[in-house]
Amino acid sequence: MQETGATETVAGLRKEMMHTMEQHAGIYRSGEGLTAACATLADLRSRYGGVELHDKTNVYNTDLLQALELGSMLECAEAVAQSALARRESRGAHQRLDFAARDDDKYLRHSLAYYGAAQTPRVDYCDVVITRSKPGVRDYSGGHE
Amino acid sequence: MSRKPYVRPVTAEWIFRHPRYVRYMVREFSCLFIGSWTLLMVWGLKQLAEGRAAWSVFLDVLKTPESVVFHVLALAFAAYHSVTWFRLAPKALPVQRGEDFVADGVISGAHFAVWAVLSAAVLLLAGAF
Amino acid sequence: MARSNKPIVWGPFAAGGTVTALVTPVLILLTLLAGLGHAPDLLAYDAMRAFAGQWLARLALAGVVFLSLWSAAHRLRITCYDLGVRADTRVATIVFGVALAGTAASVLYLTRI
Amino acid sequence: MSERAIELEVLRYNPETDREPAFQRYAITCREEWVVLDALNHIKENVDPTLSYRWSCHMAVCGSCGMMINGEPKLACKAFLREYTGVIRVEPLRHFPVERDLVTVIDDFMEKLKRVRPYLMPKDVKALEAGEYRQTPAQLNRFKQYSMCINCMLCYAACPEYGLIPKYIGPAAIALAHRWNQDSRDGGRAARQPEIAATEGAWECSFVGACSEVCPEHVDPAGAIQQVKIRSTVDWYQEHLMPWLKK
Repeated sequence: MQETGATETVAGLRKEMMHTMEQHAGIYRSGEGLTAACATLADLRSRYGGVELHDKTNVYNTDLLQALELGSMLECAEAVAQSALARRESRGAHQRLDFAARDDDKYLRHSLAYYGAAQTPRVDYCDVVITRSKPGVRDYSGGHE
Repeated sequence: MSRKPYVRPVTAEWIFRHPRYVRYMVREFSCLFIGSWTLLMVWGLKQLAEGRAAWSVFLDVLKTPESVVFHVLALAFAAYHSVTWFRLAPKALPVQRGEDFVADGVISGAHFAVWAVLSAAVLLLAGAF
Repeated sequence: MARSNKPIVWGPFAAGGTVTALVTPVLILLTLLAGLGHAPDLLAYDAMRAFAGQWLARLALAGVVFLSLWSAAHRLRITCYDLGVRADTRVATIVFGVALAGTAASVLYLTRI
Repeated sequence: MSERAIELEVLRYNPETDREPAFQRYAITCREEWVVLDALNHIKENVDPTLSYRWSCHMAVCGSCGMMINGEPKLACKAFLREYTGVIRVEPLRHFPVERDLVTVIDDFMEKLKRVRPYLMPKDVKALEAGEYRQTPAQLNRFKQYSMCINCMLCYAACPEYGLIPKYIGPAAIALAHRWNQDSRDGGRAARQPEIAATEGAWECSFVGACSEVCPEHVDPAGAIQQVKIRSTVDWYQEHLMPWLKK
């Protein structure tokens, strides 16, 4: 964070992030939308360094609080966008317009995102522990059969 | 950490900060009139005990302008006390009939009815007409 | 924090509040009428003496006097504190003292009627 | 979505630099539908990032944004700008020390809340297999209203007795204790009485009734306190005048 001479504001970056996630990482998602989101978020994360702290006190400094929160939110946002992009299927609230079917063989697994040296997170998976509720067709349309 | 919480002083002017506090103070001031009127009546009892002449002194005192003004004020404050007391009665005595509570208006209404009947009875028995 | 003995003070206050709410306005009206020259029959000396002579009336009068003075005293004490008077114990002893004195006096006079 | 210019006069206080709080005026253009919280957020994002205040849900359920608006305790997220004309004065919640700008020190309330044990102490503890603690709608209605409290402390700011007697346990704490005392499943009233029936408990209340008026969730702490007083009085006279009644 900058001492003085900021090129960015916490509120400005946050608004852009919210707009991007709202638009591309809602319930209905698409490949190119998520790709655009990942690019924007990567850019926002690099611009985050240009933020300046206006409130330099140590008592209930909500300016600092929001700046720190913004940093974490950006990381979470990119993890969500990247793992959504990698998950080529539709499941629950993650509905890919380009991959409408649910694919249990490949994607009945939790997505994990690791931040390492590289700027963008590495997406990995881990197995799901099936207990009481077995995976099945969740058809709430109450229509046929 | 350099915390230094600032405590704002509580001054008596809170009474004028909102009409509800003024109404509260007026209700509380009714006790001055109810108390002083009752003390006046205790003096009346003393006069009654001392006989016919003393009692008529008491009646004459009642007729003085100061006494009439005091009585009018006392009546107003005492009535205000009654109204506020009966309006708040449902808060202190909620009545649940089956699943729901009886409406506040019914409970305070009942109190007002008792007040009216009692007052009429006293006026009648005391031969005020 | 132990449970307080405030009910000793608050009990009669609540009863007094109810009693004064019910009877005080009409009684003030009676004495007001007397002040305006239309004295109710009850306030004539003989009627009043006869009335106050019965022990039931004495009991009632003493009760009303006590409850009125006590509830007024309780309220006055809190009002003083509200207005910023901090000597609460002194105020309390004065107001409740007057209430008790007034009650004792009324009982005394009632016994003499 | 029409816009209009408004002025907010906010009480600022920075413990590191100021000796006492002072007002600062902000002139902003706002949307017709905005609440005071939106105006504060707008100021913090575009005008003065150093302005500190608490908020979270923006829909009057979390109880964080209680503050004095034109001298009245209000939830900032529920104080619609269209209801105000002229300069809107925003101050921290009354009767609490000011930590920073509109942020108050709420330790006193939190400590009192803990003391009244506002949680279920089952009358007869049942094993898990014995199933739920059942309750009829009528039993639910007996305490439901008091369970709506969101701990926003507006009632503490409105109550003059809490201002005059800091040790007074306060409206919300007693209302929440009453919520559990009235719960058919609960058996903890005896454990709560030493707190709410103490001298600094319900007895400090002189029934001003301001707490119930300002409560954003329409809880009636004043009513709860009177009921606590009456039951505690009955308890006291039963205990002292009729000891044989002791169960």
